[in-house]
Amino acid sequence: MKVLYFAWLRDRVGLSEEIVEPPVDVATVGELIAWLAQRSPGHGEAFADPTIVRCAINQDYAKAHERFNAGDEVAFFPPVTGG
Amino acid sequence: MKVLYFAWLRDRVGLSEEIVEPPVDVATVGELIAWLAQRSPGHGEAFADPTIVRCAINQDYAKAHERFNAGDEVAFFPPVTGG
Amino acid sequence: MIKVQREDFDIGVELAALSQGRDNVGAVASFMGLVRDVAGPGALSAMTLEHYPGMTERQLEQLEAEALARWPLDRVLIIHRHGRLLPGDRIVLCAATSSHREAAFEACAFLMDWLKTKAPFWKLEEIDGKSSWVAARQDDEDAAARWQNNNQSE
Amino acid sequence: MIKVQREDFDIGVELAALSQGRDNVGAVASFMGLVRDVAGPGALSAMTLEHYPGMTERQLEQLEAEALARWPLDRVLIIHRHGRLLPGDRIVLCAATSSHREAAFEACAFLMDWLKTKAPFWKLEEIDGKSSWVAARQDDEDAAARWQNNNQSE
Repeated sequence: MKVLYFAWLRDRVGLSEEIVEPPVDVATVGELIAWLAQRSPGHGEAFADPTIVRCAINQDYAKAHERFNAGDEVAFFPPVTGG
Repeated sequence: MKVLYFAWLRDRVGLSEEIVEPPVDVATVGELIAWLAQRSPGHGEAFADPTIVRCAINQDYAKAHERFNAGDEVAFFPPVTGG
Repeated sequence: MIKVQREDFDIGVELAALSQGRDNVGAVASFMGLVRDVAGPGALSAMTLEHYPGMTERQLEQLEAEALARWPLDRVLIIHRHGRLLPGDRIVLCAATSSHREAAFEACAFLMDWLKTKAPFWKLEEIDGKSSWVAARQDDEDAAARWQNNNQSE
Repeated sequence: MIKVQREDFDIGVELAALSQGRDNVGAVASFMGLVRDVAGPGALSAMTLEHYPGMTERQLEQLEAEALARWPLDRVLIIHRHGRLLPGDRIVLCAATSSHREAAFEACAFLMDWLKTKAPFWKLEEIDGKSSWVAARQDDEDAAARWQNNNQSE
């Protein structure tokens, strides 16, 4: 599945997107964050405080308890600051 | 003193302005309205309902009890409808 | 800034001038009023705006000062046209600039409410060949009344 | 109408197009956001707006639909720029047209509050040669929260 990173999450991870294959027991956004945080020191830094990380599944906001599917586009980013 | 009329007050009076010399016992806006209403049938029609007539003395809103001076510019008009 | 004029205006030019060189202005709230075909499509042929020259400028300057005193604004703009206008024509533009969007929005609504009830303009509508003066609306009075207790945040 | 673009916009052209041929539209409320020199004169050299292409359009279309459902509006316009901008540059334009000015004003404030908290944009400021991401503001969250109880008249 495809994971996207924006703003300082991208800076810390060092990637704007990557293809990952989490194990089957990683099913929710919260579990995906915990699993991604282990991939590299940069990932660990990006996800150090999950409360300030926002997530979208297929371009709609998703909370920590929500589940994703294998083919989904999952994005992580900081609270938005447009307008 | 100069009296100005706007919108339907002007249409009814038939004048956009006139110079009038009210007697000395006509001192307030309310008294001036009552006095002007006697000047012609058009004036009478214009001032038939004083509650829907607005007044300005020297270009500031003035209420019925307020007094004017001989040299003032006094204007009468309907409630405003700009914007 | 106050402008009472017969000519049309360009909101892009006016708002650009309002914030030109003011780098702390992040928020520009504005309201534009257009001639509305109140009686249904094609019924209104024109609207003539009469005003009281001199008093209009005086009232609008007081209004500008009041808005600047009530909110943390950078600048205020009020443009009001007079003369004969057609459906869809621009009548009025109110704008307020600030570093805070809430202040800009509130001040702009205040400008319009005050203007509708205090600025000496009168509308003469031509509908189906007949001219008639537009009556003042009670809900405009009500809208203006909400600002009278000197409460900035409603 | 939604536009997410790198290019600048002309508010006069945009608002004229919004009310073109709509003779029952008397009220055009709009808000324009500019790049603000937050750190004092000359300190901010540029601001880069990053966004999430695709999700941005999706969120803004939902926002437009929500505004049209909540208020008696004719049309809604949201233009949001991305890319590198300089102090004083236009960032965003929200507009709502209606036959009622209260509806236009409220919808426009709603659009901005929602946009500040939901549209996936992020600001990178360059101040004194250093780049840093702008932090989200709690008062933007608070401003957006007032619309969540589905109360049209606040």
